[in-house]
This record gives sequence, C-alpha cells and structure tokens, in this order.
Amino acid sequence: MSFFKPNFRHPESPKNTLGLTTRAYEGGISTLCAGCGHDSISAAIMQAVWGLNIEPHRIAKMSGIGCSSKSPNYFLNKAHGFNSVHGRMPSVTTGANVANRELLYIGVSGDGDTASIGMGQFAHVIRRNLNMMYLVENNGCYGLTKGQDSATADAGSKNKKGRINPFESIDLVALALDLGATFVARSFSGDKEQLIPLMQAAMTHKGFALIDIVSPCVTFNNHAGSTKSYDYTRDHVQAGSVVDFVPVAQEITLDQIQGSTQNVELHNGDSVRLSKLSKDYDPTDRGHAIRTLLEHKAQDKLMTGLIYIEPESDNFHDTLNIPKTPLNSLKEDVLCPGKSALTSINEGLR
Amino acid sequence: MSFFKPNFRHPESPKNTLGLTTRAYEGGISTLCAGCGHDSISAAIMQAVWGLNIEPHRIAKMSGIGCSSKSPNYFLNKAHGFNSVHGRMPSVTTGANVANRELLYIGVSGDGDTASIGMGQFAHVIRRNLNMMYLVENNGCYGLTKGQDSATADAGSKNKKGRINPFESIDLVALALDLGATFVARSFSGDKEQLIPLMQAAMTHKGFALIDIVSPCVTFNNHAGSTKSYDYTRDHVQAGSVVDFVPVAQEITLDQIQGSTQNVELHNGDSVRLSKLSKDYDPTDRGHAIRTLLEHKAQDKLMTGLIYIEPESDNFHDTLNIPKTPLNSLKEDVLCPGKSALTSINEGLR
Amino acid sequence: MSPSSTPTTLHAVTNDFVVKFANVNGSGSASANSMFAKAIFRMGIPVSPRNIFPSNIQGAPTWYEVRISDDGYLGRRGGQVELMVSVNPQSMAQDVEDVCPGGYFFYDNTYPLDFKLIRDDIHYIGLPLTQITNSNFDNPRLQQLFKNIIYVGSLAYLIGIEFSALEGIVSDTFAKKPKLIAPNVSALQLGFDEAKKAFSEPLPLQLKRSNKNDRKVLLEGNAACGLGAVFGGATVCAWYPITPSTSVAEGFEKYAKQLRVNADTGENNFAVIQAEDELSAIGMVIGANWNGARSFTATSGPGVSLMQEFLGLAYFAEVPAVLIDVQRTGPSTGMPTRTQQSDILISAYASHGDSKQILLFPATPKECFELTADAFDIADRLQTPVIMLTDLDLGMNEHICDELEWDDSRSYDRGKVLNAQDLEKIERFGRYLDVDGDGIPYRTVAGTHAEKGAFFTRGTSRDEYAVYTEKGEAYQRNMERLEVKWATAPKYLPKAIETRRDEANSLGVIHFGTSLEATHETLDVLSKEGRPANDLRILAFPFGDDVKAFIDKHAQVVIVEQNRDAQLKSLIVNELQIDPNRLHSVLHYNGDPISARQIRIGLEPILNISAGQHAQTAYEAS
Amino acid sequence: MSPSSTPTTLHAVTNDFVVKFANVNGSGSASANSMFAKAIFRMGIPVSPRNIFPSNIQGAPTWYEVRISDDGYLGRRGGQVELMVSVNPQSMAQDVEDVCPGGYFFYDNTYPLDFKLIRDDIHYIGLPLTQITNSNFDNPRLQQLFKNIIYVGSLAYLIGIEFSALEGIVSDTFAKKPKLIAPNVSALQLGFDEAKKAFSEPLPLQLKRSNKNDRKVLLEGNAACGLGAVFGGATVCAWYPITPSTSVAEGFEKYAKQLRVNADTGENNFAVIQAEDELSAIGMVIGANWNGARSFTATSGPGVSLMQEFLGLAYFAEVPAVLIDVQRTGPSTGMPTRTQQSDILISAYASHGDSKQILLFPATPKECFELTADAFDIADRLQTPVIMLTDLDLGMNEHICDELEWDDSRSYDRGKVLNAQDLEKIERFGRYLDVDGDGIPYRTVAGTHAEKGAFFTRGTSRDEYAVYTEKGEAYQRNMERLEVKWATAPKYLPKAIETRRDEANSLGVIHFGTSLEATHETLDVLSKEGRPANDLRILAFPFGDDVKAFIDKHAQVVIVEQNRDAQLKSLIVNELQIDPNRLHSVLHYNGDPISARQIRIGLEPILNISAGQHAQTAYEAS
Ligand SMILES: Cc1ncc(C[n+]2csc(CCOP(=O)(O)OP(=O)(O)O)c2C)c(N)n1
Ligand SMILES: Cc1ncc(C[n+]2csc(CCOP(=O)(O)OP(=O)(O)O)c2C)c(N)n1
Ligand code: SF4
Ligand code: SF4
Ligand SMILES: [Mg+2]
Ligand SMILES: [Mg+2]
Repeated sequence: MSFFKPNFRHPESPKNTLGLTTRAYEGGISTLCAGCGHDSISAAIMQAVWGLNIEPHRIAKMSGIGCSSKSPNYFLNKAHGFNSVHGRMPSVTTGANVANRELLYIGVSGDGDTASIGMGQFAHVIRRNLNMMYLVENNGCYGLTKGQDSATADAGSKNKKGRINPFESIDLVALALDLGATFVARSFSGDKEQLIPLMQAAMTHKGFALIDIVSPCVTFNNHAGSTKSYDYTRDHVQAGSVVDFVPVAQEITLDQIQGSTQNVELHNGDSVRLSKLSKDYDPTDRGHAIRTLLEHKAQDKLMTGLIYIEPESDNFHDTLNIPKTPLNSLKEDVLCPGKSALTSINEGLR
Repeated sequence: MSFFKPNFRHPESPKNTLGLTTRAYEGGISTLCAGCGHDSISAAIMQAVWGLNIEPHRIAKMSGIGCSSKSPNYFLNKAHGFNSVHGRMPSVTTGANVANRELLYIGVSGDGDTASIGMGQFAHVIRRNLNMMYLVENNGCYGLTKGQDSATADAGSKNKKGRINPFESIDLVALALDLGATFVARSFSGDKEQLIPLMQAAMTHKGFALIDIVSPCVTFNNHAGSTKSYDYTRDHVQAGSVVDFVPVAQEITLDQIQGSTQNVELHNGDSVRLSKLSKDYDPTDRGHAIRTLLEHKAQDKLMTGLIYIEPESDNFHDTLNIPKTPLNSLKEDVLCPGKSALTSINEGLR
Repeated sequence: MSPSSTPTTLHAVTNDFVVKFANVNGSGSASANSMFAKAIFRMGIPVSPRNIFPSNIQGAPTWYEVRISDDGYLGRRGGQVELMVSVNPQSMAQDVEDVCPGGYFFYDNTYPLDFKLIRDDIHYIGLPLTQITNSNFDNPRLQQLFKNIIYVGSLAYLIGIEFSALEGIVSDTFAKKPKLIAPNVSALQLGFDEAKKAFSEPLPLQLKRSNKNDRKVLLEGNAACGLGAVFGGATVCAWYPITPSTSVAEGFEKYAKQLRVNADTGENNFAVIQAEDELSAIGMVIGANWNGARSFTATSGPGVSLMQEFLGLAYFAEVPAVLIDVQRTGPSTGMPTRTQQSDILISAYASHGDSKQILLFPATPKECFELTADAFDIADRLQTPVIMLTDLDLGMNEHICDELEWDDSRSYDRGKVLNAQDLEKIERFGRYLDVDGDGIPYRTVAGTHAEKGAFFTRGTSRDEYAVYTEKGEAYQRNMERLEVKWATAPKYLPKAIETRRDEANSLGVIHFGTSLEATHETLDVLSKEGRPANDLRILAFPFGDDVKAFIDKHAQVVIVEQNRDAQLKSLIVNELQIDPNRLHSVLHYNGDPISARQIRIGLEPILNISAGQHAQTAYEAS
Repeated sequence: MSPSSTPTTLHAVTNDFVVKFANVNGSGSASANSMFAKAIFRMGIPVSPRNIFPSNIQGAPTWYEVRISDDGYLGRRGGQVELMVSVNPQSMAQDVEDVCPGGYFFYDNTYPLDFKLIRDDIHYIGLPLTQITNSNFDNPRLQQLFKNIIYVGSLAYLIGIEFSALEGIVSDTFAKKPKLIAPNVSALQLGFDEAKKAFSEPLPLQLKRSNKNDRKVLLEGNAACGLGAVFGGATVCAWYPITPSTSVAEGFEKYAKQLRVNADTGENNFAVIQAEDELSAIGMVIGANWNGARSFTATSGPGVSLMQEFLGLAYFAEVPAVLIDVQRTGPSTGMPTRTQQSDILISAYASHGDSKQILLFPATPKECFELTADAFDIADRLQTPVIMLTDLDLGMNEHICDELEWDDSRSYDRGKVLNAQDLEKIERFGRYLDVDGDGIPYRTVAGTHAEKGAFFTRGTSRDEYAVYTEKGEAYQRNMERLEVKWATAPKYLPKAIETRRDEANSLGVIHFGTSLEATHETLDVLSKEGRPANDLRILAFPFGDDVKAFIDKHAQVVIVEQNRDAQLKSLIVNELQIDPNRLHSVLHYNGDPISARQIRIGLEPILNISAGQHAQTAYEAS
C-alpha cells in the first residue's frame, strides 16, 4: 500500500475556474505498490481534469480488472466509477456512454485487460469511435496476478522467472491507427509534463482517444540485473522462492525536452528509448503517422506524444443520431407511444 | 442448395504423384447458395491440396460457425474436420496443432467469425505464429444469419435494408501485418489462377499464413441497383418483405493478368477494384508491405496477391520446443514418470 | 384424381384439418404461405401456422404446417396431415408418408411422379404448376416467385378460401407499390382457374367463415417483444445476430423507427447497437442500465452461455438488465432452427458462485409484449437482471392472440433511484444499505449530484456504503441481503395462472411458455375421457406461494416441459423444497413444438399409476 | 511481561494451540512463516497453516494462521487464537481482539503500543524487532526480509521449536545458494537469543516432538494437481492467469520441466500455453483432446463462466477435456483470495441446453494428485469434460497428507479410440453409434487412416454416422444415448467414502472437498457428546448408488457445504430424486475455510429437531 497522496494539499493551492482546488479531484488512498506507475497516472488524471475545469461528478470512471483497473478508485472520489469485468470495460462504457452522452468517460485499462482478453472489445470500441478517453496503463505484464507476461511484453524481454518472451509484442498504438482511431497518443507515466496536456487534449477530443501509457510495474520487473545493492535480496528471494517480497521502489519520473530521445531505465534494468515527437510533426495524416511509427520501431524507439488526431469525425453519438438530451433522461411521455399508437398497430396485425 | 460438384470427374482426370485424382479430394454436396463464393474457395482448396500431393487424411479442417465455416464439409471428405463454435476456431486449431504437429491445418473462417466475435483469437493466433493456413471467406456480411453488416463491410456500403454502413471496415490484411503475421495474402474467390498457387504457398509456409479472400455472398448482396431485369423481383421481394427469396445467381469468376487493376462487379451492383501485385513487388519487407497497402487504400484499390512473407521465423512448435514426434503419439513410458520419481518427490515434500 | 387405386374418401370436414406445405428454402414460398394463413385468419377461423425450416439459406427443404381448428386449438396437432402441398421434389418421399390415409397429396405434375412414391391409401391431385407458371411469365425469378402465388390460388378453389380475403391481403401488402397488386391478383386467379379446370369439385376439406378472431391479432412473438421494449421505455438495444432471436432486435428497431423518432429533429429517441459478440452486447446493456437508461439484449442459447460472467456481475453489483432468450434446441450449436425450452437452469443459476436470476415465461405474443414491457419495471425495481425465456416456436411463428392492450394510466416503475433532492436529505448515502427491509437498496446514477451519491461499482465485496472490504462478515451480510431481495421478488412478478380449477380434480398439470395451447387441448381431451384435471401456468421465477399451494392441493402433479432434463421441475424441487417424487414429467425435446397428442401419450403412464409414484416419460417424436 | 494488570495464565498446553501471524502483504513474511510451519511438521506434529491474504500485491494486511493439533485435526479451528504474532501496525486493533483470554500478543515494541489496544485479559509480549533488525543489517531490503526470520527465531525460544528443524529447512531452501545459509541461521539465532534475553521463560504453549507425520508430506493442492497432470499423461496445458488457480499451471510446468524434458534433445514432452483468455484456453484444450493429446486447463469461477459455451460443445461433440476449477468466493469477481465451494451448479449443468458434466471433488493434496491423474482416464473413457472442483483453501495452502503413491502396473485408459487396424475391420465407422450399449461411442483421431474413420465434428445434430441432419428423431436418439452414457459414468468414477459407519447411528453427515477435516473433527465432538453420527464423503458427480443408500439408511441427513445456496444438495435432490425435506444443510460461505466449531453450531438445530423436518442453517462468521 503506497499511502499515495498528491502533494497539492497546501492551503493556498490554486483554484480552477470552478473555484475548486485539486483536493476536490482526489480519490481514495491507493492500495497499489509504492512506486507503481499507475499511481502517477492517477495523479496526472486529477491534474488534467482539474485543469480543464470540469466538475468531478461530470466524469464517469470505467475500468476492467487488474491493478490498473483498480486505480479509478484512487482519483475523483466524487465521480461514479465502474470496476467491471476483465477485458470488457469497452462494452460497459459503450452502453453507459450511449445512455448519457453528457458525461465525460475515462476508461482505465491494463495491457492484459486490453491486449489479451480485451482485444476484441478494444478493436470494436475504436471502430465505433466512441467519445471517450481510453488509457492503457501498460506495464507489459499482469500485475495483479503476479507478473506473467502480457501481450505487450517485448519480445526478448525476460520475465520474472528469467524466461525470454518469445512473442512479438502487440503495439496498441499501431493497432489503433490501423483500426481507424481518431486520436492516438503514447506517453510515459513518469512524464507528467507530456501526459497532462495529452490527457486534456484527449478529453477535449470528440471521439475515441487512446493514450497508451508506459507505466512500469515496480514489483514484477525486479528480476534482471538492477543496481548492485539489490543483488543479495534478489538472490535471497529467488532461492527461497519468496512469493510475496516486494521491495519498496521509487516512482520513475522523467522530464525531457521535445524532440529528444531519452533512455529510461526501468526497475528491472531494462530500458526503453522514448522519443518525443518534434514540434513540426503533423499528427493529422494517418498514413504519415503509421510510417513514422514504423521508422521509430525500426530504430527501436518508442514514439511518444500525440501521434494522430482527426479532429472532425463522426463519433458514435452522431452515427446513432441520438438527441442532445441524454437518453437516460427521456421520460415516459417521449418513450411510451401509448394506447392510441397500439390501436393502430393492432389494426395492422389483422 | 447448389449441387456443387467440381467438374473434374472425368475418367482420365490427371493424377498427382500419389496417384490420386482430384476425386479423392472431394467433399460432401454443398448446401450453400448457388453461386456462393465460398464454394469456389472449396474447389480451389481441393485443387491446391491435390496439386501439393498431400494425402487428404494428412489434413485437418478447422472452422468456426457461419456459411463459410460450414464449407469444410464440402471438401476433403477423407480428412477430419471440426466445425467448432463461433469465432473460436483459432484456439481449437492451436490445441489440435500442438497435439499433432504432423498434420496440415486448414482453418476456414468468415469475416463475422474472424473480425467480430473472433477478433481476439485471430490476433493471438497470429502472435503465436501457429503453423496453419487461415482462410477468411470474406463477404462483408453475416451470411448464415441473413445478411447483417460485418466489421469488414465497407464504410458507405448499403446493407440489405438500404442503410449505409457508417463504420470503417476492418482490413484483416493490414491488421495481420501489424500483428506480425509471417505470411499475408489477399485474393478473390473467383480468381482460381491466383488463389490456388497462393494456397499452395500458404500451406508450404512454416508458420501462420493468412489469405483474406473476397468471397461475394450472392444472397445478401442483392439489394442495390443491379441489372435492370432484377428490378421487378426486388421490388416485389421488398414490398412483400419476403424473407426467403434467394434468386439463383452465377458465381463471379475472374481471370486477369498480373499487375493490372480490375473492376469486379458484385451481385449488389457495387464493385471492388482488385489490383494484383506486380511481379517485381518484394513481399519480404513488412514496412514496404504496409506502405504499399496504404497507397492502394488511398486509391481505393484492394491489393491482392502475396503481400508479405517471412520465410524463416520460429513458429509455435519451435517456441514451445516440442519434439518432432507429435505429442499425441507419446506413450505412457515417456509421459509417466512412475513410482520412483514420486518417491523422490515425496522426499522433497517433508 | 388419384393415379392409382381409389383410396377411401375423408369425411367432409369444415375448419378442422391440417395443411402442410413442402417447399424449397429461399424460393420465396414464405410470403405466399403466410398469405394463405392470414386469409384464413381473416375469415375468422382459428389458425396456427408453423415454419419448420433448416439452418440454411437456400436450397434445403422447408415446411409450413397450418393447423385450422374451429375449436380454437392453436397448438401443433402433430401426426399426419389431411393435405400436403408438395412443391419440393427433394423431400417428396417423406412428404408422401406424412399424409393421413384418405388425405390429399397436391403436387406439381409437370413432371411425372416417381412410382415409388405412390401409396394407394391417399389421393394424389396434380396440377402442372411449373408449366402454368412458365407459360405465363418469362423471367425466371418471377417464375420462381409466382409459382408460390399460383398454388395459393389453386388452394382457394380446392378448400374454399375466400378470394376476397386473399385480394385484401395482396392490396395491404403492396399498398406502397400498387403496381404490384394486379399481377399478384392475376396469379392468384390463374391458380384458382387452373384448379377449377382440372378438378371438377373442391376437396371435402373446407373452410367456412367464422367469427372466432374478433379482437384478435396475428403476430410473431419476437416482433411483440420488440414492441414491448418500445412501450416499456427501452432506449438502448445491444445485440448480436443469432437465430432465432434476431427478429427481436429487428422488431424493436422497426417499431422504434415508427414510434420514437423525434418528428422535428429526425433524431432517434433510441439506439440500436449491433455488438461484436454477445459478451459485448450484455456489457453494453449493463453499462446503459447502470447509467439509468433502460436497455436490453436478445439472444439464444450460445449467447446466454457467453453472457454468464456479466450476468453474475449484474446480480452482485445489482445493476438492472433485460435479456430476452429466444430458446432453440441445445446444447452447443444444437439445432438453431428448432424449438426447445432448455435454457432454464443456465438462466436461473447464471454465473459461477451463488447467484439466482429472475425469469419470465411468456406463452403468447401478447404476453411477449406485456412481459417485455414489465421486465423493465421488474429489473429497475429489483435492480437485477431479468431473463425472459421465450422460444423459437413463439418467437418466429405467427400466432393468434388477443389484441394488444396498454393502460395509459400506467407509469414506469423506475424503482429506488435517488435524485439530487433525495440525496440532499440523506446524511450518508449507502448504496447497499437495506433501508426498507425488503433487501432492495437505493441507487444513484452518475452525474446526479456534485458532492453526494457517487460510489464505485464493483463485482467484489464491499460494505453497505460501497466501500471495498474483504471482511467475511460484510460479504456474508451482503449475500444474505440478496436473499432477502430474492424473497421480495415474487411480489413484483406476474402470478401463475390457474385456468381450470375444480377442487374435485386430483390431477394437476403445471406448464409454462409455449406448452400452453397443447396443454389446454389435452385438458379438454382428458375432460372428455372423464378424467378432468386442473392446470397451473407458471409465468415467473422465483415462484410465488401459489405454485406450492397448487402442488399441495393435487394428489398427482405433472410438469410439461420441452426439454430432456426436466429443468423446470429442478427449479420447483430446489426452490420450493418439494419432494421430486411428487412430480411427474412429460418431456418433449426433439425440436418440434409440443402437441396435445404427445402430452396425452406422455400422461398415459401417470394416469395409470397411483398417486405418489414417480414417472418420467419421454417418447418418440411423432 | 504484560504492560497492564496481570491477566490469567493459560493452562500449559503441548501441541494443541493456534498461532496467527499478522503481516504486511509483500513484506516477505510468507517464506518465514512457512518455515515456521514446516519446522513443526518436521517435529512430527500435525500442523495446518492457512494464508488469509488480500487481493493486493503490496501493503495490505495478510495473515497466516497455524493450527497445531496433536490429535491430527487439520481443519481450521476458528475462534480466537492463543498466540498472535503481530508485525503489522495497520491491523493491530483487530489482531488484539483475536487473542483468547489469557493468550499472548507478541509484537514489535520498538515503538510504543497504542493504549487503546490494551486489553487486560491477555498477555503482551514485546520485542524490539525493528530495532534489532536495523542494528544488525544496513540494507533496507535485507532489514525487511530478515525481520521475518528473526521473529521465527524468537518463537523457537518462546514455544519450543527445535532449532535444528529450522536450520534444516534453511539449508534445504538454500541448497543451491549455500552462501545464504549462514546469514539466515544467524538471523534465527539472533531472534532466539534476543527473546531469551527478554523473557525469562518460554510460554506455556509448547511444542514437543511427536511421530504423527511418518509417511506424510506437506504440499499445496495446486502443486499436487500439476503433478497429477504430469503423471496422468497430460501433454498440453492451456491456461489464463487467475487467482487461486494460477499455481496449478505453474505446478504442472515446474514438474514437467523436471520430469518430462527429453534428456538427449532438450525438447519438452509437454506444452504449456498461456492463452489470451479463458475462452481460448478451453478451446485449446478441446482442440488438443480432439486430436488425441491429453490436455487440461485450470481456472476459477470467472473462467468457468466464460467457458460455458465450449463446455457445451465438448459435451455434445463428445470431446474429452479436463478442467480444474480452483474455487474462490463468488459471484462475479467476488473475493478472489477467499475460499468457497460455489461453482457446483454452473459446473454440473454447464452450458445452455440439456447438458450435464462430470465433477470430481478432492479433499486433500493427495486426492488432488490422484483425481487429476484419474480425470484424464475418465475424460477419455467417457469422451466428455471432467471438471475437478477444488478450492483456494486446498489449492493455495500447504496441507499434511499421506505421501503420494503411484502404481507402476497401472496403465492409462485411453477409452474407445480406434486405430488404423481397428478401422480396417469395420465396415462403416459410426462415430456416434452405441455399439456396446453403454452409451459410449467409438472415436478416431485425425490422420489415423487414409480412407476410413474421418468424420466432421460439430456441435449440431447429426446421425450415428456423424452425418449432418436436422431430423428430430436423430437428435432425440442422440440425446437419449447421452443419457445412457451418463448412467454408465458412475462405473468409472471414484466411489463415495464412508469413514464412520455404525448401523445404530441415525444421523448421517454428507460432505465433500475441504469440509473433510472439519467434519471429521465434528464427528469426534458429537461422539464425545454421546450423539455419534456416520458420514459419507462424495468424490464425484453423477453420484453412485451409495449416496442414495446412505441417505435411505439415516433418519436425519445433513449436508455440509461451503456455499450459500446448498448447491450440492440441489444436485442430490435432482439427480437422485430425494425429498429435499429429508436433507438438512450446514452452510458456510463467508470466505474463510470451514471449521468444526461452525459445523457444530450449524448442527445445533438439527440435533434438536425430530427427523424429517427441514432446517437450513447459516450462521455468522466467527
Ligand atoms: C475472467 C477473468 N480472468 C482472469 C482474471 C484474473 N486477473 C485479474 S487481473 C488480471 C491481469 C491484469 O493485467 P493488466 O490488465 O495488465 O493489469 P495490471 O495489473 O498489470 O495493471 C487477471 C488475468 C479475472 N479477474 N477475470
Ligand atoms: C455465440 C454465437 N453467436 C451467434 C451465432 C449466430 N451466427 C451464426 S453464423 C453467424 C455469422 C456468420 O458470419 P460470417 O462468419 O461472416 O460467415 P458467413 O455466413 O458470412 O460465411 C452468426 C452471428 C452463433 N452461432 N453463435
Ligand atoms: S504489482 Fe505492479 S502494477 Fe500492480 S500495483 Fe504493484 S507495481 Fe503496480
Ligand atoms: S447466404 Fe451468402 S454466404 Fe451464405 S451460402 Fe448463401 S451466398 Fe453464400
Ligand atoms: Mg499490466
Ligand atoms: Mg461473412
């Protein structure tokens, strides 16, 4: 349990235009591991929503199952949330969203929740261009079930048992581009400076907005050669097959300038090469986005930033041609055709 | 019921090196609609397997549910087949394949079976690079449940109720390339000349081989403006809401030269622009394949042919490091460690 | 008329026989056949048509069996038929067998009849349908279509359908394409005239105008469900195509387009979403209901199997949901185009863990309409899924029933939903508190109030305030409250119906859903045999006290079910703590709709044994 | 020793008390605690340790409850404990409450105790664990780890664990990293010495070497299942991670790597596939078994829900499959880290349509091993899925049981599989023909013969020769043959076990799975009370005649279950046609393993009422 509380409790904390401090956007105490990337993302969400001057209760927090999917409980206490079933957050969100188009939907999922059991629903919520922000808190493993490889684990990476993952990882960004997503971004949990504005852009986007967020699992990535001082403990843990030893770790943060490429060392000693898109990158050309992504991949770089946006597209509400008034607020007078309508229907049935 | 029988019943039909005529590769009488593209594909499979000189019983025919998934019953009667459940053929094939790596697995699926309910399993069987030929008999609709749009229906196309499909179609070829498939091809049910060698290449490939085959549904694509002579019937059918009138149609075939682009008129009056890859196209560069596909798409052309192949990749059998001897033929002597092993295990448990 | 020796002639009958059409799937016979049945309906004669169709799109045999019964017996009669209209050479051998001695085999004699098909105890009446059609139409598609209309015209002559009734149907059908009316009427006339030319006199099977169909309508159960959802206030329908449920969603969409489009803006006051599979469909339904919109899905067995996990979530998280299961023959893919009542156990105890679901059992299209509308009230009131178990027979065949009714003074029961003002008054909102002692807690919908009422919905244990906990006591309290709610449920559910009740009768027959008509017919038969019985028709699960009372009252109790495993009996035994030996079963499960004859055969051993002994009877398909 | 007034002193007890550890999840206490239990096991004393852990990775409270019982009672005792080892400030308030009057609260007194936590009826024994650790180790991770070892050392002094037993475990554990042995032993010694320094004498709770564990082993049920699958010849394991079943697949892989790798080639004579979800996992299992390889999956409730459709396919297409369901508290996500026996109904009647599945109920790790191995024979013999219902308590805790046995003369029963020679002899192979009258047909595997034996497997109706048909008769014949097979099944299933049988006893207790130990303890208690009872432990479904016979023999019958809805009782009532009023229930379902005390409380009303009356008893968690 990381007694995770964002550090903006100061009495003179700034207020947004609604007159609310970030305090109004807080959630419950996190029960995730100390240093878990997911907690940084929760903090970023609070900041992003606060900064957008949205009342917390205008948000609905949707998730599947996993450490990541628990996290909606740790931000925006004043918003309703739905921690549904594993891999099926998209469908629950679709129903909720069609029922009330006035709320802002934040879907939080994990890489297991999305790329394995949830692959089908992920593809189809994209295809419908549902108006929501979909966050994948991507740690390349199944945190909550203790560290198995997920489908986004990099090929060649070692899992906690020291076995090399033989499978190519699924790149959710590439997939989303392919499936016609209208907002596609990638970021890193420790990079608030990039993440918060990306979230704000995603929440402002009218349509489906994916942010694939690399979010290191501090607990189940502690197997490979890390700093020397950990060695003895690790040996100990491995030899004794202690299943429940979780060294307390530091959150990985990063703060870099646009356009650069930076090596980020993870807890397992692996590293990712994050590369921020340069200012002159044009995110409105899907073909260009796919090609740029391919180039980055060829250089083993993880491209971060707003990769693609299609500002004017029909989202699912438009497709369905539903009214501006939320369906859930329509009353009997509008919904029920009543006796007279039935009389003429009866006539047609003779 | 199309009393579909391939026309190679001639007494002097040619024999393959096993001394078998194509007759030995036949299946049951098709119960698909006359003119259904799926029947042409069945015929191509028989020819392809015959041409590869494979004994029919060395094949396993796997499918999900749908008109397409019924079709394995209409070829290779001497092979075992498994018409499983909707969308889940990949997992059943994976299990079967791991159990006996010596057979050749032909998976037949539909676009509903693959791109809707089966999306997750499709993605993951690709990721595992299972050694099989996976055919999608792609008609852009749900044939067996009477013509609803599938996820591969083109955006803007009219469905049988005259409604425009608002969603972008899912391009299974693009998806497969993205997900790391090691053999990706597209073809057309009526183009035997292209299809048969593609199937032979796919069956020879050691790894996952996808052929996305455009296979027109003659029955549920009869809604839009077709030839004049059909008008009266269609009016009649629509006005009377006759749900079960299926005009007998001709199979659409085509025979074109390499490198050309050809317009193929479908039964619904729509057409597809098929474009065969030219001889000098290099199918071994994934990036190039993705880019070429994007270009074709931009020109509204459907690229056909062998789009990508990675001849030397580890398939799932290699990954699992299982023996050449099929697992299903290992006997008790190899499988059961026996009493003595248990004795030492007991020792370790005290 | 008969090609061989002369068989006996049937006694002349009026308004009481069965006509069966043997067609080729995809040949357009459906609308012609349905015109035939509808004309009889309009003549005021009780008629019950049933499709027996293959899981195939074109070319396979398909049948249409029409029972005509002035007594109003709408169940399947079963057995051989008086008149077979044979338009499919493929199935001719079987079709000949299906004619009763003295009955008529009407066929296309353009081509000679296979001598192997000739029985000497039935009448063969041939008309060169193909030849007639071909010489009147050139276009092969029109030939195929009009051949069907022509034989209907011939039947009008042969069994006395009022020609004006047929004409009326043609003009109604083509009201929007009037140019099609004349050619259709001519085709009917052609058939009529040719038959008259060929056969000097009509058959002894005759139709005569009656008055049994006043205030009745003829419609399919699935369409009625769709309409019921419109009236019940459903706004979100999420579904995945599957036979035989597809026409529920289609029906909803059709009626919603008619009745729910905002005339000013053209906007839809409803949404129909074709999901990517059933897991997604039920997920959407749960999401929409969680957010306060009435939402439902329709599926069949395989879909119900796939929805299990989500149904458990909705039970435990207490989210309303309406699921219409149009049952087909199971298990696995089963026979997708045949009927059965065999998803009872999987629905009642859906999901892993301890869970129980509300079930509704409609028997007529009218009940499909009413119970669907009710289902939304029940789901909202009880905050739990409601599963309506209908079946292919009810859903995909047209049935006569009383005209549909709606009471405009009725208003939706949205159950215990708190709005902003309510929340203001509450100190601390407890999502899972049993405030009223009925086990039903209060709920809120997202966005209701800026400060109060928000909670985190989950499928895991939490306390009364929706706060996560893994405490065993909290878990157990919650599970016990769910039991209290379960005990409350019957109060909001339709009561079982006793149609015949005579204290003197020792035999009680329990039935549900589409066994209704056949059971009532059987009870008439029993009455005539001097062995009258009472009956109770169950409309909902959990059962009310009435079910137990009915069982207690009768020395012998029989449950009629259209499944192999006596699934409703299991529910009765488990939930009411009834000795299974007290309950006999008549089980029918070959995929055909059940008939009175079959029930009567099934009752045989029970009628012959003393009360208290157990018998479970299955019999061959007839 | 106690910071406040002097509480009563416990009577000195030897080998009969409960020690509970309160730890922080993720702090590495598990191996230290397990060392504690194992040392007691090695001292020949019956011991039963149980984890009570959260659905969380780090930081939440977790407990380890160790019952020591020279009488060999291995069930959970329940109630308060004699000794609480408190190493988690978070849960201290609750932990103080859990100590019995006169009992001991051992805690880290580096920091002062909150005065609110002070009870005057228990003993507080403090040792500055943090201080000791910190002054002996610099590295914070090592501090965290060794603190656990240190308190084990202290307990060695306080309750008399043989130090050599602990040393032995350390050297076994670190056999491959010998340099770790010395520091661990020193840490133990440190704890021992510090305790000795602080407390002049050990506690009145003492351990004394005994001899009860000869030919016994200590292992987890899940590992035993994995091992059983290796011995049973499984070659393909397809699974998806889910608590509490994950360690079944891990166990299989571990043992297979040890015992099934070809020494010459390094190739694996097995395959473990982590599927993308449970639908895929069971699909793979069905595909592999269809192709003649023994294959299984392991999952928990949510997975069983997702597997319903495929289970129906396997039932209907008659494909063997083995599914190990390690049950957790349901429904929905439920409490993933708590135990229950509540997936019985969904497993027994898995899938829509009429279908029934074979169930196995192991109660000990040894049975996990044996029944898993047997499951493959049963599945092959009956050509149908076999679902083994174990649970978290059995699967994820170490239990003492008899050492594992294997009879080398035993050979796999592959059932009725035809090879090429067999096929040569057959005129026409009929996949679904009931040749032997036992309802079990013959099958073939792909590739067997060039000309014969191929067929098309499907979930839809077909005739005896696997030819597609939609004929009602063929469908019904097939469904009836499946019933014949069902009736054959008990012949191949393990019989129920009567451990106590005295014709004079009128009370019979039926139980299954992990209620075994608590039930036997209860029977001892009843005996002592002069109300002896018999018991029957069910190992499989469908039940054999023995179950009915047992019920008939007893005036009062009680079924002990760890679920709310009396799910096994439902199966007994339905399948054996037993009057439910004949059967009483003791139900426990708060997520904790059941204890003898709870069963005794649950029996109270039954012991006080006359036979024949019904009682269903649930009680508060203790
Ligand atoms: C149907 C089902 N299968 C399996 C599980 C067990 N399970 C819980 S969380 C999880 C994986 C979570 O991984 P991910 O989505 O990557 O989240 P993370 O914990 O890594 O943030 C699994 C498999 C489940 N709850 N439900
Ligand atoms: C679980 C489940 N849901 C739905 C169905 C109904 N169903 C049968 S075939 C089919 C669609 C088939 O479409 P496709 O795969 O494109 O095959 P086609 O008939 O077009 O060849 C559906 C939805 C089913 N059999 N099982
Ligand atoms: S296990 Fe990994 S993903 Fe889960 S809370 Fe801990 S660090 Fe985060
Ligand atoms: S409905 Fe379409 S896909 Fe199915 S058999 Fe007919 S033509 Fe082929
Ligand atoms: Mg993850
Ligand atoms: Mg299709």
